[in-house]
Amino acid sequence: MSASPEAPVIALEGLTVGFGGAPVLDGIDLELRPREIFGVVGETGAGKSVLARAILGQLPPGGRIEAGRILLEGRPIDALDAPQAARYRGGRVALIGTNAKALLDPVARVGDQIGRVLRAHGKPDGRTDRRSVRDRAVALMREVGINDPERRARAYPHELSGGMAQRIVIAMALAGEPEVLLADDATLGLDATVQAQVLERLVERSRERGLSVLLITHDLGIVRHYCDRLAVMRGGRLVEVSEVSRFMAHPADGYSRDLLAAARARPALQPPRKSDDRPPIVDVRDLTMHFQVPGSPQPIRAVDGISFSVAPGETLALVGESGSGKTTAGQCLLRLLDNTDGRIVFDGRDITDMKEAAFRPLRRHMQMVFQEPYVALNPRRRVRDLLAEPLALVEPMTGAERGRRVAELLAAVNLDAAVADIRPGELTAGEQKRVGIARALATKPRFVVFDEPTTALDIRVRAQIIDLIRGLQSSMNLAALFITHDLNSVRSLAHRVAVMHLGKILEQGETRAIFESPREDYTRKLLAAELPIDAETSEPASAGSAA
Amino acid sequence: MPIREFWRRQPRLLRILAVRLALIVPQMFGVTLVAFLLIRLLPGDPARLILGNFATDESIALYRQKLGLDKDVWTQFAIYLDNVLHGDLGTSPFTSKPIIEDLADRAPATLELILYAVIFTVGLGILIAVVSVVRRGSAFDWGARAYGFAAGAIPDFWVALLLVFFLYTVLGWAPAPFGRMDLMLAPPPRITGFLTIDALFAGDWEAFRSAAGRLILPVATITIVNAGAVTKMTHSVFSEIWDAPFVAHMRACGVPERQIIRAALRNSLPPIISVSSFILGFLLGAAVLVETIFSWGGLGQYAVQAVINSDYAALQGFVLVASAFILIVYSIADILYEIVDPRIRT
Amino acid sequence: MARRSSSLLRPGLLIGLALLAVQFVAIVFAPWIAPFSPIEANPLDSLQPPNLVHWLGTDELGMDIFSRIVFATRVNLLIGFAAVALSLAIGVPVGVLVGYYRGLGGALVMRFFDFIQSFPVFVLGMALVAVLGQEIWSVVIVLCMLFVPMFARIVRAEVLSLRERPFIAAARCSGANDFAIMFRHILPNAMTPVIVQVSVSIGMAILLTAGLSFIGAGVRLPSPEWGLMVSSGAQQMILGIWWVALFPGLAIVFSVLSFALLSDEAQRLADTARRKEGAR
Amino acid sequence: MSKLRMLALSSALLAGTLLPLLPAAAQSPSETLIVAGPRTPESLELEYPSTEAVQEARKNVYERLLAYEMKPNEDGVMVENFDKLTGALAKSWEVSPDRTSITFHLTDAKSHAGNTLSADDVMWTFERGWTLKGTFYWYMHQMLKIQDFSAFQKVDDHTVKVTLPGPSPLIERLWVNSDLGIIDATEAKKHLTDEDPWGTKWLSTNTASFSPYKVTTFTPGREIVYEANEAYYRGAPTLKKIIFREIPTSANRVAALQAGSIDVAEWLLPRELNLLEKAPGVKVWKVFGNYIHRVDLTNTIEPFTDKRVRQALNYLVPRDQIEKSVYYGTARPTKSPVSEIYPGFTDAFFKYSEDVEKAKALLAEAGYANGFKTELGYRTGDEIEEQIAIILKTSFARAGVDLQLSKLPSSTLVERYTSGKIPAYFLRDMAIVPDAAYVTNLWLNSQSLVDFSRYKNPAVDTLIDKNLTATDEAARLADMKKVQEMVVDDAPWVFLFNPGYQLATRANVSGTSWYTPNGNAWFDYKKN
Repeated sequence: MSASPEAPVIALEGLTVGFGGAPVLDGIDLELRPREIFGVVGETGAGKSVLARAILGQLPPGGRIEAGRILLEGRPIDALDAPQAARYRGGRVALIGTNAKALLDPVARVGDQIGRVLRAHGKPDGRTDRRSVRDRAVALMREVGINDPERRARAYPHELSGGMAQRIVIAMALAGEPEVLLADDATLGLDATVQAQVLERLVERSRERGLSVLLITHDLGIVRHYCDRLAVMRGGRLVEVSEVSRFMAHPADGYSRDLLAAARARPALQPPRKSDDRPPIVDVRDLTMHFQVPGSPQPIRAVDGISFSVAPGETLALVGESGSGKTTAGQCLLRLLDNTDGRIVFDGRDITDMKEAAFRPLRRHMQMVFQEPYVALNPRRRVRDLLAEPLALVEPMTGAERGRRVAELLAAVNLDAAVADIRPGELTAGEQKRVGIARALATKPRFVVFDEPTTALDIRVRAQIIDLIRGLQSSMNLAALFITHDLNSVRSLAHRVAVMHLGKILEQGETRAIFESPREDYTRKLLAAELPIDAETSEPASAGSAA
Repeated sequence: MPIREFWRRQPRLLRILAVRLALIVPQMFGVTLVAFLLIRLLPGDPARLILGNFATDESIALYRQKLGLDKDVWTQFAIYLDNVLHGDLGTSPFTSKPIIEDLADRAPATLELILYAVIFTVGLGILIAVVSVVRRGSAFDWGARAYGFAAGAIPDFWVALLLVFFLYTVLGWAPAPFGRMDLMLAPPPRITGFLTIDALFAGDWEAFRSAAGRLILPVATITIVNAGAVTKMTHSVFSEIWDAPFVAHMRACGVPERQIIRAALRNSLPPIISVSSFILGFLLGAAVLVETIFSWGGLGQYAVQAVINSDYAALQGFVLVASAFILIVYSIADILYEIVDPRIRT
Repeated sequence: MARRSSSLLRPGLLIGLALLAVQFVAIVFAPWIAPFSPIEANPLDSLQPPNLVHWLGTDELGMDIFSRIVFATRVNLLIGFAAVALSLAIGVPVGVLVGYYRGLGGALVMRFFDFIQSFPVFVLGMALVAVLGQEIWSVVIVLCMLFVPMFARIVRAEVLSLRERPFIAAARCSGANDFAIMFRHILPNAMTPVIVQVSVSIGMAILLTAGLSFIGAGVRLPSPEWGLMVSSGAQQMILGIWWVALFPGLAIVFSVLSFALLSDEAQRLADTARRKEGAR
Repeated sequence: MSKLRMLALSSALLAGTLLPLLPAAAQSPSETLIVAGPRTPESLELEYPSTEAVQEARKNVYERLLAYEMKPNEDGVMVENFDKLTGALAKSWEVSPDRTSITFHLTDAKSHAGNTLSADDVMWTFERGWTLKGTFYWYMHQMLKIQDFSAFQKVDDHTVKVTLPGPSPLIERLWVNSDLGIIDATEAKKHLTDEDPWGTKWLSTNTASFSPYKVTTFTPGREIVYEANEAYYRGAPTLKKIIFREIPTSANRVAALQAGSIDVAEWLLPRELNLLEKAPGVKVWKVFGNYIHRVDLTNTIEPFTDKRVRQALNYLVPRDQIEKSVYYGTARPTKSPVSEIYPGFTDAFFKYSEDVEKAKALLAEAGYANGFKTELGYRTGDEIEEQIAIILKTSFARAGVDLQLSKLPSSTLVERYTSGKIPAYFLRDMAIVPDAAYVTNLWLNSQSLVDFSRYKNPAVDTLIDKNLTATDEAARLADMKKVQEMVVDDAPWVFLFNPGYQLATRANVSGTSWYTPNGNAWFDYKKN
């Protein structure tokens, strides 16, 4: 995979972009060569997205190119004449953005949306009659791997899955027959299995059509799998530009090394817990949760008869992709939802039909860490109040006691005591997670549901949170239900794993058993969709080495 | 559940219509009941009022009996409901005519006024909002926002007076501000009740000119005052959509600006439909002031007269018709809303 | 966009505050500012155009228009504030309850609100004033009939979306009961649009009061009230006597405008705060 | 943005075609008269309570049996000569010497429907009125004391006789009233139903009489159109069509008249009339008619139970000021309960000039040295009353009387004063029959239904009762002077004004006339 010697399609020379304050892009030099797939990696806030928009000449409001220039085949893009400029966006350089559903016009049929782009660029062959445009749109949809494209073309975006929507966006990008594709975190938020399929298809089409692709991502695994060259971005600068293979072997920059190490980290699997004869603290039998949806004859079977139990001190991981019903199951357990059927027994007491008032005293023993840290914290209240609230469940306390306890909690999750006086909006995502964890642990519960504690976090923060949870768990001897789709965190936290798919538990067992010899196809697919950094390298020793 | 199955199988439009229509019946019943009870609270004894000064207590009692005022409230309501179902809203002692006839006679005046007014209000409001969002930060944008503010602060009756003063009294440009048509002209034969349309049907160009001319000031009044609200609402909806990722994405795909505006407008349609229907319903009541100033002779003035006269039956009739009208408008808006927004499922 | 709107509306805010200050001065110092009694008829001086003695002229009873406008500030703002305060006190809790407990009762309350709100405003006003008598408090009650559903609706809409937010579930996990959830967790988060609406509503109240007075269902003569004053000059406008209706109308416009401008500022602050809260 | 441009273009086009042509108002043909008034008649039914608008309609669509001869007043308006009765539908009549019966000999009149007047029409009209127990019944029973329908007799096809149980001074004059118009029974009977044996429903919105006009379009609240009866027995009307439009705002009627889009404007404010008198192309006609505008004091509510309080208020009225500023000289102060144009009127006893000190003294005497608080009601939409109310508020305050002004819908006001629940309220009323005993009986006899002020003075009652049946005219006039003296001193009302009756027309309209019900008879009018 050597670099092509040809002249670059796109070249950035000292590109500096600012929004009035410090530059967001700071003197970027970059060359995108014909037919190469070029990865750009970096953590949140590194300026990756702004880079893509700048190339497209479509900076967010307030943004301005302060220095440097962007060249398309050697000519600055701001020197393009009007017809050329009109052709530039979508016709020569096309963007594939994040969160495809938001990129589609919600009230137009997807086929027509592709048609709009075709018409705008006079493709194919300048023919804009209804029929040929539609045929071409359907052909594009087939090309990006959509089954039954004739029917799907008449669908509205809300009727499509995330992966499907992403494919439509790719089709729209290909519609103008551009030479350059900018893929800005195009698969963020998609399930791992879908992500793999979409990326696969994208790269395949690009190679086929001989396109240059700028693949922006925060996932080194993706870069490792699909890119020829890569750049590492941090704080608006490129810290390293390199061939992928050379980078994997010898990252030159310290920051790059950190990133790579965090990504490589493959923690040791938790050993199975020693079984004792204590009864399980939580025992769930045939838990079922159906939602009635207006306009649909069938209820949504979010949770469809699952059974599991958690022993004292044990961690069970509930693994599955989005929509599999994991979160719903967790909420039923804590009686935030009224399950349709099945029994839930906590500490020997059947809590299934308990009235809220009767159940409230039990809440101090079972708590939950919510998925989205930000939305699970009341934005109007200070951290102090948020942490003090559950304390009322324990026993009446004086103000001073409460203050002391809050301070203890903050210390336990490694947060500064000053955090007590601010509101959640002023915290970083990682800090918010920690507050959420502290809040759940305030009453010293015996059982905690962790709902996706590591999603939407940068890789290094993720590792810290996992360490924290692991430490707390062992020090408090917590039983936990760990809901996640992040297999790495499962490896490091769970004693046992239950794999959920479409509301059902496909298989459950000890972590090692599931990871090493899965019985179900679905489980295998799930495991395979991880894009490990070192999957194809021959260094077997790396697993667990960074733990 | 076979019924539910059958239901699901019906086309979406049919389901939307059926649900809406089914809702209207209990709503109208509620409206009838509440209006009936509220109106009972009004002071003034209609019998005494109708019979006048020379009425003896005996004749008043007789009249009350005739009107059913001596029975208990629920019996009265039952009788009233029965009459309403037979299309009988009673007879107004102040026009000596069946109320339903009076209302039918006056409704076109009000409808003609407010329909034109809504068309202009919404049209102008959207136009201003779209241009000001597309040309963000321009002088037009600035002016449009200032207008959006100021318009909401101006009392409509005052605008009407100013228009009359400047355009009629001072400049003499506008036609006389009383009535729907020149008093000397014979109105065209009634087909729709809309003078402008009937005049066209009749080919009476002069009548059309007069009727259209008389509409200018009241329609301008309502438009000036209410277009600001439409502008403000459309502005906020449209500018949010204008900032939405999909608009940026269309632009990134090189779709021409005009198409983007059209798509964004299409996305803004649901709230615009709601607000238009709201304004239409609101105007039915709010146009009272404008009607009064321009001696329009519509439903609003009729209702005001009914209150002043303690004309229970007429007021009740008005409430029913007005509520039915508003319900129908809102229902149509809801139906349109659901049709234009494919995300709503019924 | 945020930057732009702030730079655009800063002067607006200043104007709004200035207008508001003028009104408060008028309220407090009316007897010292107004050169004439606002309620004494002086018929021999009737319908004088603006001149050095009567700065804004006199009405058909010879009452000094300037003095009446100044005194009317008290009446109009009193009605506006009272109506909005009362509506808040009723509408907000009702909205929270109806939004939080979605049951038949709530649905009925909402349908009743629908009815009230779809009822032609001025006819309702006239009918109510006829029942209650022509008093300031009757007007306040009419306005409440309109505003209570409005505030309740706004709060309810917020509550409906807030009650599904995870932090409510989290609060429940932390042992909060319904009351605490409604009034400690949901309500503070639901108040932003209400606060924005408050200022608009005061303006609306002033407009509606004026409209009610205009058709004769407002405060009673000779109380100085802007709408009543416009109404008394309305007839003569067509005959060229413009000053009687013009000036009180301007007073209405400026007063309502000041509250609209404040409300916009509140909206802007709320948007900024929301963006800040929303920023991760 | 092509659509937007289209919109702008089309609206500009529309405005372009409309605007230049707008102000040109069409001229009405010379045989059509366009009249604007504040209110269309509520009903055409004879038994409907007589509002001003109803009276005017009746004047045109019903023909009575007798009439007064007409004479011009100083302004050139034809008014009734109360001294000379003349025949109408009755071409002649005889009253028995003891004044207990009257015999009508009917003229040959044709109705709108082409039917000829006969005694049957008269008898059916009488029977109908008697049965419906409304206005007709009130006149016959209360005023003429008739107890039984047998009092009305058909003598032959052209003669009808009415016999009274006793003598009455009013035996002839009552028949002048339009309320007692004769219905074309042949036509009316075609529209009877079982539920409605007297055709009240049909006759509320339709006309059947021997009158100069019939109503062809009746849309109360908007317009009423009269068309001429070409076979009218006094000759075909010159104006073939009268279009009466409701324009509630008086200033709009003024503007319309000035613009020439109407020929006649009724019920204008004095200020507007004052303005119009100077305007070209417009003529203002004035009559000091029979209206009395007053503040009724409910004599049974404290403190108006005390005569001194009532007198004090009368001393507080700034009549000069009101006359100048509200009425612009079109009104005269009322100085007696009897209309100044009626026989027997005297102002000799009126003593209430504006005198604050006297008022204060009287109030102090009555125990209200510091004044008192009371309520004054007036009708929604009546600007004159509103203006006077505010002036009274200011002037009464000089003696510490605090008036709370209540603007009330007429229904509420009527209900409150008929039940005696409002201390003070405005009343503008007229008595149609030009007879002092009739007038005072109406308002001041404690037995009367319309003695709304609940005034009761046994001496007054006795004198009125006596003169309702006495037939010696000279003695009656002397008695009525005594009644006026007592009433003025008792001050049951705050005496205000006779506002007169005015009409503004285009200059080419002539033939204006005035009758006691204050409604215009379009038969008299011409347009050049």
